[in-house]
Amino acid sequence: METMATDHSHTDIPFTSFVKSDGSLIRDLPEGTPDPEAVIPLYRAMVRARTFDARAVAMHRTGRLGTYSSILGQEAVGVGIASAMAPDDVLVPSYREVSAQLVRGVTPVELLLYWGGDERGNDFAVPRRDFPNCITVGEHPTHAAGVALAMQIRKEPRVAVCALGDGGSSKGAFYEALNMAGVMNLPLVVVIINNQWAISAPRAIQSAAPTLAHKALGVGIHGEQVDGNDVVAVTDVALRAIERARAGGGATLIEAVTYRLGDHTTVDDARRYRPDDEVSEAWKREPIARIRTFLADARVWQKSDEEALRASSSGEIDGAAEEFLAIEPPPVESMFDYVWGEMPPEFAKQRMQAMSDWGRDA
Amino acid sequence: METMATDHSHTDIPFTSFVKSDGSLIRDLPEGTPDPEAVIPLYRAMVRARTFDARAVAMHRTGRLGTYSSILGQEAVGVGIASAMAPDDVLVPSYREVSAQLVRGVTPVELLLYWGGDERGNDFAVPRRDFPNCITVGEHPTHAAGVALAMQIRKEPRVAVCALGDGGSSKGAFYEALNMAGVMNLPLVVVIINNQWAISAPRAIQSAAPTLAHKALGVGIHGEQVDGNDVVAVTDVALRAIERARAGGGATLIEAVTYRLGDHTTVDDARRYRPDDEVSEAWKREPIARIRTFLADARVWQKSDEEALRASSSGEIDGAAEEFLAIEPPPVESMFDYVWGEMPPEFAKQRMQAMSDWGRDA
Amino acid sequence: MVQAINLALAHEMAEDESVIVFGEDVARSGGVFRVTDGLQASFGEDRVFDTPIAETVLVGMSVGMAAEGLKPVVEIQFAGFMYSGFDQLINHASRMRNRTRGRLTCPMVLRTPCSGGIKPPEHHSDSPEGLLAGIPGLVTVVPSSPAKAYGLLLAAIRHPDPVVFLEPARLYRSIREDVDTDGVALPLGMSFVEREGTDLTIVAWGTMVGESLLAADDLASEGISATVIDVATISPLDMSTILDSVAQTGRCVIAHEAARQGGFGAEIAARLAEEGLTSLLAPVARATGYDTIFPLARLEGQYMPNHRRVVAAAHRVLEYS
Amino acid sequence: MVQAINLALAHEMAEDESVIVFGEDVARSGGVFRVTDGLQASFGEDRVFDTPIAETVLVGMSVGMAAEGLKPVVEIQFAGFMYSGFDQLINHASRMRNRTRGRLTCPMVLRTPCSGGIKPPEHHSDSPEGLLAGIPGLVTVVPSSPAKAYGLLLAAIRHPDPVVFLEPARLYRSIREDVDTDGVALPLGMSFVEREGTDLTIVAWGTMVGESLLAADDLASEGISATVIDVATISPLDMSTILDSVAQTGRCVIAHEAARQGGFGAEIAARLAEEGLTSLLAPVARATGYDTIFPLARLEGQYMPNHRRVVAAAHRVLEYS
Ligand SMILES: Cc1ncc(C[n+]2csc(CCOP(=O)(O)OP(=O)(O)O)c2C)c(N)n1
Ligand SMILES: Cc1ncc(C[n+]2csc(CCOP(=O)(O)OP(=O)(O)O)c2C)c(N)n1
Ligand SMILES: [Mg+2]
Ligand SMILES: [Mg+2]
Repeated sequence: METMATDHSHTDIPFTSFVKSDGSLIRDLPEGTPDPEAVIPLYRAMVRARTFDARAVAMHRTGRLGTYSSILGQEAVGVGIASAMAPDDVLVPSYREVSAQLVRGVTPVELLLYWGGDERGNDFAVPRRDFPNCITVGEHPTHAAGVALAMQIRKEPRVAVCALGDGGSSKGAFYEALNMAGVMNLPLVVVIINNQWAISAPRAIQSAAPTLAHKALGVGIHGEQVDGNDVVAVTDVALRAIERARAGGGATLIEAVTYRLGDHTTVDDARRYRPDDEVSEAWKREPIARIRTFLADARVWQKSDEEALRASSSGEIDGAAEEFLAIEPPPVESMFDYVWGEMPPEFAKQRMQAMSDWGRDA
Repeated sequence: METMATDHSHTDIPFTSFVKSDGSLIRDLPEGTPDPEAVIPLYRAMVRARTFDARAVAMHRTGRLGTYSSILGQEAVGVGIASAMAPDDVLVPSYREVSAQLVRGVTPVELLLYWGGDERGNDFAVPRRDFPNCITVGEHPTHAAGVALAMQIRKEPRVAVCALGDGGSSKGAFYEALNMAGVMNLPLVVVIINNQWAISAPRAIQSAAPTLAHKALGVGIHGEQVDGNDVVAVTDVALRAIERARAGGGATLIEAVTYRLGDHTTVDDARRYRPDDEVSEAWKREPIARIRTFLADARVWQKSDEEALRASSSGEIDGAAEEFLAIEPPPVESMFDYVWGEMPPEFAKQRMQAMSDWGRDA
Repeated sequence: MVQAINLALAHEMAEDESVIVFGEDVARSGGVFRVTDGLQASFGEDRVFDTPIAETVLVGMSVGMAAEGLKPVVEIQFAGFMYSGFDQLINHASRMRNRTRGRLTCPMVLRTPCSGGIKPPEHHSDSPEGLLAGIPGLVTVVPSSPAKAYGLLLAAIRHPDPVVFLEPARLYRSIREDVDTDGVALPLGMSFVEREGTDLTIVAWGTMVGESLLAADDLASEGISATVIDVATISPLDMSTILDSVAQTGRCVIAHEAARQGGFGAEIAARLAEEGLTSLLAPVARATGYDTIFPLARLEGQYMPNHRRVVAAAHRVLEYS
Repeated sequence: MVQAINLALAHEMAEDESVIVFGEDVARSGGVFRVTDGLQASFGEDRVFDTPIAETVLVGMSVGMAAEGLKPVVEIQFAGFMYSGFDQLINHASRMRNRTRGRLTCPMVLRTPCSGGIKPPEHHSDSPEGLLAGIPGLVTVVPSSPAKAYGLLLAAIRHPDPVVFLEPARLYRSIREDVDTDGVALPLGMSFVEREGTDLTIVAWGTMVGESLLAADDLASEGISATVIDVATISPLDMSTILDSVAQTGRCVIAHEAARQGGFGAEIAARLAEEGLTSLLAPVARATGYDTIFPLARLEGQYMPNHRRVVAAAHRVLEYS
């Protein structure tokens, strides 16, 4: 079993962590979150994300949501990287980034719409430039490279941030994008969220590289590892990488080491391929409890704060679920309305045909 | 300008060389070629390859051969790797490997047929299992990985050897193949023939990695550099890598550092994009003269040996050219005869049609 | 159909030790649809194994394995993830025999679930047989039932050329039928007449075969008698079965789930126009997906052509005079 | 045509600073066909640059740049090397607008030389417009002359959706004509009637437009009058120009260089069969490449359909009664 304690003997890849599983500090808090109060927003965001996540899983069970990929256990990574981004940076996510998307400003209703099978969920009111989820594993680092290049060409102090899984790091598209980022010194941060599993394939199936951050060495960019269950560490590493990129210092590959506590998706059953005790071990390192302990120990977080947070998160997600359920399915012609920027005449005829096929007047 | 003296400061990638440009030895000859006599066959093979190459370029100029990619200056790499292979190993080459192919047993006539635009040139009498040239840059390491896997599954002590260019190392397919080789511990040796140019793109355009051998680090396999103009060094490094692979020690990535002295192909004009003095500098390091000096200094190679070799090489290639020129073009129906293993009936009709289109009886 | 495919794989693996099964999640978990369930336990880790997520090398490696005499049966997890292997399919797998004048060949099978109907996430519902049919040297097969899947997969594995075997995901568990698992292959390159009729010919494959049979039922209740042909092998195409039938019925509907433009129905309609024009009493009609992008789940049902769209097309060709 | 394309690129780069040109060998050397010659000198290294050999990221990066508001014009060195970008073209470039309900779009142009006739090495002669036409949301254009290349490329760069611009390599230097380089675009999605005739309609694109005009000359000398239509935009297809013409002539030959099966001629023939059957006095004939793999140089001339094959097809449709 792949553990959090990666063997670093063969490598000069740095590994960053601040808050241990038991909530104690390994070293002083970093510049980005200099005191415990500064960690509170990160904690709130993780709890909100987990609340959303649990609701989405439950809604799938009762048939009110499509296939959904839970972020349970990975909240710290998404919250950390999104918290380190400026609003007009661009997030290019895979399909397991709701914690980052919520911080970025994507609404729970939009997320539910998308996972409920409605393209309108990708029409984020905020952030307008963020990419929709990439379902084709490992292909989207190329988009992020293009976004970063556009920023560089226009000399804008913006950064593209791409998140993908350990499995995604095996794809040629991932490599081509990182290699391009090295050659062109792009303002790009790519985060491999190594949750130890790619559906049923453990990390060892993906690569013989000692760490996934080693992939940076093959393309000449910075590479480092971070404890992906430590939101303070993720935020710190992401802040530094984004700052470097913004300052013209080029691209960084971050491997965030975490664990997928849930099934791959709501249509998967991980017990078929994954030992239970690996999961229960991993629960001991999950990202939320440690920060609660840390904040409580630092006396900046009371029981009442916790209760208020739970209540407000649930309330928000309850409301969002209700709003989502009230939204009518899109009309059949909406399939046609966004295929082309200028609708070809023949296609317009087919659109009319579809409307009449489904009993709608044109 | 990219020079032979790569900066190794940031790396623990080994670099091997034995024979300097002036023909002197840097250190003792290696096990595979323990004395100067053992180097003679390598020298002969390089001269034979250069003779073929010059003839092919000349035949293109006079319209008797199609587009051809010269190996001028790269003879040592091909000769070295092919000399290190066992007959039933498999070579998976790109389009600039005639020096390796000639050592493997592909005949000059077959090579001329292929470059003359006739698929029959790929039907090597020997070696039957070697792959045809791969024209799609960087895609064939995947084939080599498959060949290696077949050998491994069948527990055969054979090795697949793939050669490609510096440009090819930027392709996702190259990366996926090497990553797979690491995961599966394949008996595979991949040689990047870094001739400093990919058509008009210098090495620096391909990757920010300090050396191309660094790409091994991202996939967890062995990686090393070799002076690609030193046939003794290439043979040595290839022998060791092939031996390791054969013994179950897994895959190796070798970067052979050399220089493309000629144009990219016979339809290219490198003077448009490449400074003349870079080329004349590179001529000082070319692979053949240094070995001639080395052998002469070692008193195992006389002027008469040289003359005899030149004469026999030219004679052989003259004969091959004549034989090639006498071969009739293939008949139109040959386009149809190898598309399918079992010819579909409708397709057979089209074949007949083609024959009648071109005035041939069925 | 899941079980039929599993049995075909197990049969061939037992018969021929050069058959190797691999892909993402096929071994340890037995595949996301459990098609390869139990194969690793039966045949070992050398012959059934999981791979990194890397479709280009999955296809490219198959080319190398096949050239070396193995019979790779690679799974691509969904047809929509096959495209990064297209260079390998087009430039290499399908051309190896021709490039080397038969010295090296490529007897590989690429299995992949295709088509819609299971309300999955994006990119999981593609029907790419039209794209594949444009690749000379590549065989493309779409089974429409468990028995077809069993027999055609056996044939595909035994075939000397590369075969893309498209398995309609929504048929995996929807059709139950008894299958003779006796190791007898069905022929590739042949269409199957599923039902004989006199008034029109419905040509279909994959999911649309079942829909076409339903349509034929509906039409029968109106007194209209339809032939239903399951094309089964898209390429190389068995045009003569279709031409023979249309010579008798004079009318033809082609049903496929892919978008109309660039769908393989175009080729069949074109061939009918070229070689069957004398028989045609009415224009050929195509009942297909719209020329849009396959939608997310909420509109899936409205995108996919179903038996009612086939019936409507049948009425169009029947009413023509 | 090389110069016309170069001028169109230079014009758009001067007009619109969001236009960015990149690809393998396009900058320092000005392209292997010298199509982009001088652009880097004129517009700088930020807007014209060479890249690693990595077609997947070339296309994927274009998607990202376009979403951010630039207009990437990426060159793929030959059409046969485009396939490793197919996942990006199919799943991403062509779907971005639809997936995001128009929030992000993909106004990119992928230029690439296509088709045979220059006796190059393997994989350098593909005509993939049939594959591309099966991708909804993707525009595919094939110019047939310098003037068309100039005007259509301007339109492609200004277009809001991704465009694959296939440049027949053998036309790069074979046709000389004066081109108005006044920055006026030709319309996308419209076919051009190159010659009006009464006895039959020849539908072609790319290299086959010239061959079809030669064929029309030959036919004229026999007293047969042919309309020649240059389809120009393969997708979205302008079917009405073709239907209108066939309504008058009653006979149609479709000429393209790609293999017949899966070629785009199938779609046009199918549409004619569906919508033009009443007008058709004879079966539609296709004059195409054979359903084989494009051969190496020695057989190139026998593979490629030429004006004689078009004339032969014309005779077939004319002799039918
Ligand atoms: C190109 C591609 N191949 C296969 C799949 C099917 N698939 C979906 S998720 C997944 C595993 C991805 O694992 P990883 O990258 O580690 O991300 P995680 O799901 O663990 O977040 C696979 C194989 C896909 N979506 N895209
Ligand atoms: C996939 C692909 N892209 C582009 C090309 C066009 N092309 C042919 S050779 C070449 C340069 C290759 O450079 P390198 O890999 O260094 O090999 P070299 O020619 O120097 O031996 C390019 C871009 C190709 N053949 N295949
Ligand atoms: Mg994972
Ligand atoms: Mg090179």
